Order: sequence, then structure tokens, then C-alpha cells
Amino acid sequence: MSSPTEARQLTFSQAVNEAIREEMDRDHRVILFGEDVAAAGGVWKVTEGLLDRFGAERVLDTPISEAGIAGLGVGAAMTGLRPIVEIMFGDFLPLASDQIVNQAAKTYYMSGGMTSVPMVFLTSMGAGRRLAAQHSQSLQAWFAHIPGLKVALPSSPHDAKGLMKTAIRDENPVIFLQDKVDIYQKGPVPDPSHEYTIPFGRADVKREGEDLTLIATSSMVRQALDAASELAEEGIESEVIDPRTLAPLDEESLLDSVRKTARCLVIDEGYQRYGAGAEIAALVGENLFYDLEAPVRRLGAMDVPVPFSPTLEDLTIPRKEQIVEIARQMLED
Amino acid sequence: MSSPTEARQLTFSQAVNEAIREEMDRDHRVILFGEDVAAAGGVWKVTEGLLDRFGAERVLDTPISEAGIAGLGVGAAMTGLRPIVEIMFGDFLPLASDQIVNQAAKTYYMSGGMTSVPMVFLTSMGAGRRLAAQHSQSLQAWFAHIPGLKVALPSSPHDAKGLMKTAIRDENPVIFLQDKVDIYQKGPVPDPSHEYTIPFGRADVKREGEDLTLIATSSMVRQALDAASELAEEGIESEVIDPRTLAPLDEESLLDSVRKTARCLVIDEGYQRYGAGAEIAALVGENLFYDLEAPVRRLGAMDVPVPFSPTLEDLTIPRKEQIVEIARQMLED
Amino acid sequence: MALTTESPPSQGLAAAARLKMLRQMLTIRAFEHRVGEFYERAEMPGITHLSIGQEAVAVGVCAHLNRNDYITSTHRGHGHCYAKGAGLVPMFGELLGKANGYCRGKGGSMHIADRETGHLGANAIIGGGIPLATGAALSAKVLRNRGVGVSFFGDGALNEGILLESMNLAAIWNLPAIFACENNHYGEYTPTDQVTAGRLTLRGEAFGIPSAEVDGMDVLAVYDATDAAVQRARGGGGPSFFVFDTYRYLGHGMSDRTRPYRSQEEEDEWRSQRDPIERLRNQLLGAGLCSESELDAVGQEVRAEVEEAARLAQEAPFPDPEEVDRHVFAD
Amino acid sequence: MALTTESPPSQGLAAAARLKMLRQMLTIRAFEHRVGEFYERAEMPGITHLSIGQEAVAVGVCAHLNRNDYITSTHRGHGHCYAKGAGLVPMFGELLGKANGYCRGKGGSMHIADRETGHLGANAIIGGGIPLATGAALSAKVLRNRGVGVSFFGDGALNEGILLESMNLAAIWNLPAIFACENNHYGEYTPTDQVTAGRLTLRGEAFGIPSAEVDGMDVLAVYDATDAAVQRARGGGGPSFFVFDTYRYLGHGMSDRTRPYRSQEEEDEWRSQRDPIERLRNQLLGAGLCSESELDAVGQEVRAEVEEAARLAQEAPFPDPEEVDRHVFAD
Ligand SMILES: Cc1ncc(C[n+]2csc(CCOP(=O)(O)OP(=O)(O)O)c2C)c(N)n1
Ligand SMILES: Cc1ncc(C[n+]2csc(CCOP(=O)(O)OP(=O)(O)O)c2C)c(N)n1
Ligand SMILES: [Mg+2]
Ligand SMILES: [Mg+2]
Repeated sequence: MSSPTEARQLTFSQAVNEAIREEMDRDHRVILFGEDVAAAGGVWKVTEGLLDRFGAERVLDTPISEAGIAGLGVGAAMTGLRPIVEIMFGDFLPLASDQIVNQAAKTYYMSGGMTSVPMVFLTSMGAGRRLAAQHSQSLQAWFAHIPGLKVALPSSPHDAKGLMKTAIRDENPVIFLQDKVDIYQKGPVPDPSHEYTIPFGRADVKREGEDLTLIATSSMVRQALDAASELAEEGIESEVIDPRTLAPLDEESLLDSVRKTARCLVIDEGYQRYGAGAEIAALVGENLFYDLEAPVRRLGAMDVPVPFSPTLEDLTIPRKEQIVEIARQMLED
Repeated sequence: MSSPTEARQLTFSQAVNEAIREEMDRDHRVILFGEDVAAAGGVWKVTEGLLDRFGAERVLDTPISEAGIAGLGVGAAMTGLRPIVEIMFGDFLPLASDQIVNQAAKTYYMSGGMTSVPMVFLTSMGAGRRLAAQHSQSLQAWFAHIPGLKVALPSSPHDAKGLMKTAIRDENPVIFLQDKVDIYQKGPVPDPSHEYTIPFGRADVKREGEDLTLIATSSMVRQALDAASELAEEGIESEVIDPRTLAPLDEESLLDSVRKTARCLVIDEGYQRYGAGAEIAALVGENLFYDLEAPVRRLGAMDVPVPFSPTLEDLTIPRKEQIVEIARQMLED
Repeated sequence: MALTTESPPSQGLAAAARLKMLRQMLTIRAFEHRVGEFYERAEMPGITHLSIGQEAVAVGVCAHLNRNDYITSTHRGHGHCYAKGAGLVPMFGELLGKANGYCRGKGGSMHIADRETGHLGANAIIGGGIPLATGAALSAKVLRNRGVGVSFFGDGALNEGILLESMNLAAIWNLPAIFACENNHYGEYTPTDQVTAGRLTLRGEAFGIPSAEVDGMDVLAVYDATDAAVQRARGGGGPSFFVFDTYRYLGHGMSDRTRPYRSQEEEDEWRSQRDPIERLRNQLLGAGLCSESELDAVGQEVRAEVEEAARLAQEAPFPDPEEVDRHVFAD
Repeated sequence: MALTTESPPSQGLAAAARLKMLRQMLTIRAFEHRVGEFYERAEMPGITHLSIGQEAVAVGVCAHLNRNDYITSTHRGHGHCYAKGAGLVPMFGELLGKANGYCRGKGGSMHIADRETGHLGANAIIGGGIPLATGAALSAKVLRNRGVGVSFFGDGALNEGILLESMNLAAIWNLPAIFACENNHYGEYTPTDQVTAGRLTLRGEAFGIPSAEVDGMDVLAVYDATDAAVQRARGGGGPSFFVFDTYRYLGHGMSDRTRPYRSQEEEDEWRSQRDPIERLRNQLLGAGLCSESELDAVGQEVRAEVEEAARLAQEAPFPDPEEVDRHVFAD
């Protein structure tokens, strides 16, 4: 083995690309299709080069038919393939959601364990790119709510690669959400000669701290880490923990962290109301009632459709300053 | 006026029918369409007699095209009509969810207040009828999560009528969920000569009590009331409160109740994880941290696709016995 | 673009093969009647949709299929399930929610499936199974196993957008997919032509898919029409679309007793003039391929078999409560 | 079922009307170029999709419409918006996210709308606007106001199931709906014929909807083809479907600069042989309806008007932060 920690800097998009490439090399049943994923390499360059490497039978450009491609993916997954279906923007998942929710998620159960649906819905999420209300949503709470679906939303290129590899190998339908505001951000990723996967349902402590737990997902992890740095200057040591998958959810690790800090703020970019943060906050509140020294707080996107105008959009996305402010309040509690 | 409290016994289905009839009498812009709603009067008899009364231009049978009828409804609502669109089962909302979520919910905001979408999506929810995984879901959390949508889920024929009238008069898209397990249950409804509407965002205390608050929705209110009776025999006085609409949510009334009782259990029939109960539990936990004497608890449907076999299905739906048991535990805390 | 062949393939069918078709149709009908009885006696949970009258479509199409071919079916799917090869006991078991059902009682009538015989499942979402079978056709193409994917669906599904998307995908990718529409002229309580515009086969032709209307009350006509399509699909020649003209004799569901949306005369005419079982029976008798008494014996055997299967299913236990949270995720 | 008329209605168009069309096309093109400049200078947030090359469709169709008629548009929708009657300043304002934009800056390029002129909105969901315009047609029918509902959409939307559902509904209810497909031969970076099976007009004919392919680079051809359709719709004669053959000269979005999915020759040919502005210009000159210098003056006026509007929009303020949670719900 060559030096084990030789970490290159890859973007999210490159990391996911590499994961798909490795898994397609490894298992000929893995195929990939979606709008503009083949010849053009995907609007986020996530699928660049895959057509050349794997050919037109395994990497296919599709019509603009979200429900159809999702459904064909489900049928193909039921019959021997392991499709990755790209739904370009997470906002388009509603178009495919009958196939995702009523078919993919339920087939294994409804068939009494006869037929599994090993597939990945590769999509994007998140605001901040001035793409307005129909291209900026973060609908992870929807899919985490549905039994039978797994939901991954990585916060670093490293995690993105490891989670994508796991998603492809999983026997169940996985919603894989790439936060598009960060998709060209770089981070260290081990050399391909050091293969790794990241198990689902395993949270990752991104920063250790004793005073406060910040549970954050996707690009909110960056906001939380930035906030933690700022808070550290004031002597407040935050622990930042990223569940990495909302379903399954690593309840134990999240609770362990809050047990230690006794304070918890949950940050997720979905609309706050009835959002993913509500589940985590409810969970912490229910399990650690006697340990908590302050109410569990949540921060999600403002409960408005994402506005186009930059001056407005920026107000709707959870940001470092808000985290810092809430954290300060919580420490006073 | 004739005697003001002369209450007839109507089923949910009759009560909603009456509400629609009155509103269609009142406002010629209200039209109704959906699968089998006209000639057949709807699979739950909710629209019986409306074709005869209002004619084929205002009451229309549609093809089986959930997305299409939802979308035509949105377009019609944008241009002068006030459509009620029936989506027969709530499980089919995913088929229409692009139109509901990306169009209906966002149009008023995206247009900067130029164009509102006054319409009702009339649908059903709930398990218990042995209809299996694709005809038994309670997806209220999905729609309550989306800014721009209102969500009503009545627990009595009385409320159903009053909420439906409000829904039809509302300038915004409303998801109106009828719990099908109770749809032929009767309850008192005032004589039609006594018109009433029930405002959205106004919770209703269904039973008063001092020891514990049971926040329950739709048919879970009945389970909660039954549990409360049983608990009363043990000397535990539960307050049962029904938010009636999840969006808007009457936060104040819910919090007032829990402030009084210091204990709270939330019961909603959606899948528990990332369900509507999580929002309410998180809300209570955040606001009443210092008032609570026990952790806020939640009870939702088991996190499995709804199984067909009666012996299994019954295990998945929240029921009185579980409420009683959790309540007892909470009183020991 | 009609799908015709010079001399109908069914002419080459041995007497035994025809008799098998008759037997299958008789079995489906007897099965459905027995399901109806369960329902009437309140011995069956939920709702169910019987396919009596429509047996020829399931039998005629599935006669061309083997275990490596996949079908998807509908809420009115018992016939497809049996014709594809499923056994009666686990079928009844599933409908009764018993542990010995194909899906361990978790699916029921609307989700019955049998992987072993290539049945991916009935579906309670109108149109829901169409892309699944088309996806199975994609698998067959990628895995080069000469399989085909057949989606059965009702006329109601013609108006779900997923049909357009699936047909277009099948056409551009030249998939071995067969779109088999059972036009029984009603979707629930609404007449098809009231909610369905245009000539139905054009909905396939619009995508360049060879499309044909076929008498779905004549099992040999169904067999003949689909023969070339299945062969073409296996040979890489792409999808086909069929609209089978058929009729459900009974109500939409069991509770639909009076059927005010159609006339008694209409029902009588279909039953008396076009019954698929009578038709094949008469053909067999007319051609001297078997005798009345032989056929009567078959009828009796079938009924006994169905009765016995019903009994075994009824005696079977319900699933263990611990089953309830198994199979949410596969390992 | 072609949509033809004996003598083309455009023959009756006065010179002023033709000149107006030219002016509109010139304005749209100048607007789009100015948008491109904003983008290149990083003075415009987000992404945008220019309709240069496609001006004739918007102008030719909207020439038949009045304020009581509704349109829905697409992500490539500036032309539709202007042709339907919107003003340049609030258009630019919206694209720049300014408070003076039609949607107060909340919608942007992909959601621009102008209720006053009957524009229900661009849409960032491919196909998303189709049922909305069809719903507007339902309103027109129920309210008996002789309005029509026109949905503009790209060839990409032909593959979204919502098209089938909307067309079928329009057909069975005989709605005054016009389905106006702009086939510019690409959806993003994918050639249309690679992902779109069959003859496109058949997708309308399948529902019995009169359907026609029309040269979308000839504004008078567009005008002529849609004249009868709009009249028929107003008279209760039901929907029509058009596939306008057209071309976007530039990339899908501003970042699509090299366009490896098509050849330079192809682009050159469309631009040089079929440009809709050149074509009408030459027609007007050829018929002696105006002079070169008059037309040049129009061109200059248009550019000045666009430049002035751009300036005003650029100087306008961004929305007040308090706007952010207004308009979630209407009272
Ligand atoms: C998506 C969806 N919409 C509506 C229903 C309710 N539903 C069940 S069966 C049926 C009629 C189906 O008609 P058709 O497809 O012709 O099949 P048939 O019952 O005639 O066999 C309807 C509307 C459903 N199950 N799924
Ligand atoms: C439902 C949906 N799927 C995918 C996209 C991403 N997307 C934006 S434009 C586009 C291409 C649209 O092609 P076409 O309809 O032909 O319009 P054109 O851009 O050529 O004008 C795609 C795929 C989208 N906006 N909405
Ligand atoms: Mg039918
Ligand atoms: Mg295009």
C-alpha cells in the first residue's frame, strides 16, 4: 500500500463521480441514467466521463420524464440491475414521488420480502444560487418520513464519496442529496487506492466541544463549523455533529453528544416547520429531558418559498450569524 | 330563527357534502371535479347530489389524471374560479404533488402577490380499512411542511363542515384530509339554517383536564378521547385538544394547554418518524422547557408501509391502549 | 401500423394447448367466484376487484411468456397472477391476509406478486405498474436475456401521464416492452369514452409503437395478436401496444352491485354473445377436439381444485405479529 | 388533421400590423441581448435562458390574443412575456431581482408573470405551465368569456406526462386551449430526436386534437396557423396543438458557450437562412411597405428603448427585507 493518508482535494462533484465510477467498475449491474448525464456529463459535472468509460448501454441520457425514469429505475432494480437515476434538482422529486414513495419504498415490504429495490435517486438540494422557488428546495424531510427509503446528505467531499458507494451497494432505494451551493467546493478525499465506504446511520463528529451540540446537515455543517469557530473565540466550545443520513438516523451518537453538552441546536436547510430538525429536536427532547440545561432549538429555512432576489434569498437560508446568536442565548439559559 | 342548537346527526361525508353544497350555492365560482365525483357522487358519497343540483359544468367527472386535474384546478383558480379538486385517496397526492407544491403553493409568493390560488384539494387519509400500503397513508406532514399550503384534518362532522366552508372561502390552496376510517361516523351538526364556519388556526379543546394534554388530530382524537375516559377512571384527567389545521397551527392554544398540564403527548396518524407530531413536540419542548414535568411524547403510525393483513395493520395504527399506557408512564415521571 | 401475421399462430396450437387455455380461464373464473363468496361472507378483509369476463386477455398474453419474462398487474389482477403461473393456495392466502400468502399477507389482493413466476406485482396506483414492467424490459435489454416486460393496465391508466413517459422511453430505447391495455369500457363508475379522447391505439402510434386493437374476449385472437409482438420484443425489435376490448361482468368492486352507469342489456349482450370461455369451449367442441363430457369434467376438476385451495388458505394462520416490522428494509 | 385556411389571414394584415410584429421581434431580441450583457458583466443573479432565434413564435401567437386571454410560459420566456404585452422596465426589474419587477423581484427570469396582460407566469418546471393554461381555458369556458388559454412549452415538455393529461382533459371538455410547442431541437444539451419518439404532431392527434407542424421561423406562418385555432377556441370548438419548428441561436443557458452537442454549420444555417427578423424585414421591403432607412430607424429606437429600460431597472432598489415573508398567503 502507498501512503495511507495521501488526501487529494476533490470537489463534491468529483468525489461523487469517483464513487460512481468505482462502483460501476466493480459491479456491472450498476447503470446510470438521467437528463443530460451521459454526453454532457451532468449539469453539475457529477457524471462526467462515465459515458466514455461505460458506454451507452450503462450510461443513458433520458427524456425529461422524471416519473418515467424513476419508474423504469424501480422496475430495473426489481429485475437485476442496480440503477442510479438522476433527478436533476430535488425540486423535481415531487414529479417522481409516486414512483419513489408508493413503489420503490414499499415494494420490499408489500411483497413480503420477495423483491428488493436496490437503487439510488441522485439529486440536488439547497438554496443560495439565485435559482428561485422551484430550483432551491431541500425536501429531505419528505423522504425521511417514508418507511422504506434511506436518505443521505453529505457535508464534505469525503463523506459524499463514501456515502455514495454505500448507497449504490445498498439493497434499498436511497435518496442521495447533493447540496448544490457547495458542489464545487473542495475537500480532502483519500487516494482511490484506499477504498472506503461510509456506513449509513453513522453520524460524524465534525468538531468536538463540551458546551453545546450543533447537529447540522449538508451545507449547514459548514455554517455550524464557522459558527463554532466564532463561538470558540468567546470561549464557547461547540460540538458539531453531522448525522450524514437522516434515515437511518444515528440516534445514539446524537444523544451521546447532547448528553455530554446538555444543550442542542439542530440546523437543517429544509423549511423549518415540519422539517427534519423537528424530528431530531423531538427525539432529543424526549430522550434527554432530564439532561438538558436549555430547550432544544431548531434552525431551518424560513417558511417561505425561496425568493429569487438575492437580498431576500439570503435572509431565508440558515446562516452562521443566526447560529451564533442562538447559541449565545442558549448558553445564557 | 328556529331553535339554535337543533343538532342533527350527520356523517363526516354528509357534513362535507353540505358544506360544499352551501358554498356552491353561495358562490357560482366554486366548481368541483375529480374521479367519479359527479354521476356516482364520489366513492365516499361526499359529493352525492351535487351534479343534479349544480349541473355538469360545475360538477365534473374526470379521467384518472391526478396531476392533470390538480394542475387544471390551479390554473382555473388563478383565473377566476374557486375549484375543489378531489384526489380520491391521499396516497395519490404524490402524483399531483408537483402541481400542489411547485405551482399551487408558490404562485402567490413567486408572483409577488399578483395571483392567488383559491382552491381545495379534497382527499382522504388514514388506515384501518384493510386497503394496504397504497391506500392508507396519512401524508399531512408533507403538505404542512410546504410554505403556501394550508392543511385541515377534521375530527368530527361538525368541524368537517365548518372547516370545509372556510377552506372553500380561503384565498389559498388548502389540503383537506378526511379520515376514511370515520367517514361514515355520525356526529351532531347544527341545522343548515345556522350557518357557521370554523376559522383555520384555531385549535379546539375536545375535553378539559388538568393532568396531561393529549394533542391529537383526525381520528386520533377519538382514540385520545377514549383513552381519556379510561384514564379518568384512574383519576387521571386528560385535556384533549385538536389543532384542526396543521397549517396554520394554533401554537398558542396548544401551548396554553400544556402550560396548564405540564405534560404532553402528541398523537397523529402519519408515520411517526419525521411526522407532524415531531413539529408539535419540538414546539412544545422549545417553548415550555421550564414548565414541563415530563418529556413530551409522540405517538404516530408505526414506521412501516401499511400492511394488508388485519392482524398486522392493527398493530401499526396508534390506538387507545397505547395512549393510556404512555399517559400512565408520563404521570409517573 | 397493425400487428398482423399471415396465418394466425394459434392455428398451430395443439389441442392440449388450447385445452390448457380453457382450463386456465375456467380456473380464473372459479377463483374469482370463490373470492366473491369470501367477500360476501365477510371472510375477506378489505376490497377486491374481480376480473370475471376478462380472463382471455390474461391467458392469451401469458401463454407466450416464461419465468424470465416479467409482468406487472393492476387492482384487477388475480387473472394475470394465475395465468403467469402462480398457485391457488398462496393466492387465496394472500387475499385473506394469511401467512402462507405470496406476500406473507402484507400485500393483499391489490399487491399480490410472485417473483418465482415473474410476476412483479399487482398495483393499487392506476398506471403505477407500467414503468415497472418497462424497467424490467430495460433490464432484459441490458442483461441480454431475451426477456420481455409486460404491463397489464386498464383503460383508466390511459389517462395517467406515466403512460406517455413509459411509452416514449420504451420507444427511444427500443425496449422489449409490451403495453397491454384491458379496455373494459369503464373506470370505476365512469364510462371510458366520456373521459378518454381520441382513438386509443393512436396513443401508442404517436410514439411509433406498433399498436393494435384486439378482441379481448377471444383468447385465440389475443394469443395471435401478441405472438409476433413477443417475438419481435425478444429479437430486439422494440415495444408494442395493445388495446384489448373486453368487459368486466360484475361491479367495479364488490360493493358496486347495481351498476347504474350501464344497462342490463349491455351486460347481457357481452355475457351472452362474447363470453371468452363459451367461445373457446364452442371452438374446441366444434373442431371435435374434445367432448362435452370431457369439458364438463374439466370444469368440475377446476372447481374442486379451487375449493380445496380456498379451504387450505382459510385454515392457514394469520401472520405472526412480529412480521409487522420485518421487510421494511432489505439487507 | 391539419389546420389550414384557404387564403392566409396574414394577407389581410395592414402594414402597420406587420411592422408591429417586426418591432416586437426586434425588441425581444434586443432585450435578450441586453440580458446577456447583464449576465456577462455579472450584474444579474442566477441563470437565464435567452430566446434569440425563437422570437417569431411568441409574436405570431400573441398577435391573436388580448388581455382576457391567458398564457403560461417557460424558463425561456422573456419573448412570450413581452409579446403578451408586458413592459420592459418591470421585466428587466424582475430579472435583476429589483423591487420594481413584475413579481417584486421574488420570481426572477424563470417566474416572471404579468397578470394585467394575462401572463400567468413563466415556469421552471418543464411542462409545469401546461395544465395551468389549460385550467385557464376551463375558466374561460365556465365563465363564458370567450378567452383562450395558451401554453408555450419546449420540445422537452413533450416527454412530461402532464402533457398527455392536459391534452386529454382539454379534448374531452372541449376547452379553448392552445398547446404551443416550441421545438428548438434541443432540451439542454440533448438533441430532441434522440429522446423523443414518433411524429410529434401525433401526440396531439392521439386525442383528436387538430395538430400541425408550423415553420416557427416565419412569424406570418405562425400567425396564419394559429388564427383559425384561436377563433375556433373562442367559438367553443376546442383545443389545438402546434409544433413550431424553431431554433435557439445561443446556448441553453448563459454558461453553455461551446455547444458541443451541435455543429457550427447547423447554427450558421439557421441563422443565415431562416432568421425570423430578416425574413419579415425582407418581406416588408420586398412588398415596398417600408424603406431600409425606416426599418433602421425602428431598430435604433428599439435599442434605445431597451437600453433606457435596462438603465431604469438597474437603478431601481432591491426589495425591502421586510418583503421576504410577505405573500406566502393571500388574505
Ligand atoms: C392513481 C389512482 N387514481 C385513482 C385510483 C382509484 N381507482 C381504483 S380502480 C379505478 C378505476 C380504474 O379503471 P381502469 O384502469 O379502467 O381499470 P378497471 O377497474 O376497469 O379494471 C380508480 C379510479 C387509484 N387506485 N389510483
Ligand atoms: C421538471 C424539470 N425537469 C428538468 C428541468 C431542467 N431543465 C431546465 S431547461 C431543460 C431543457 C428544456 O428543454 P425544452 O423544453 O426543449 O426547452 P428549451 O430549453 O429548449 O427552450 C431542462 C431539462 C426542469 N427545469 N424541470
Ligand atoms: Mg376499465
Ligand atoms: Mg428545446
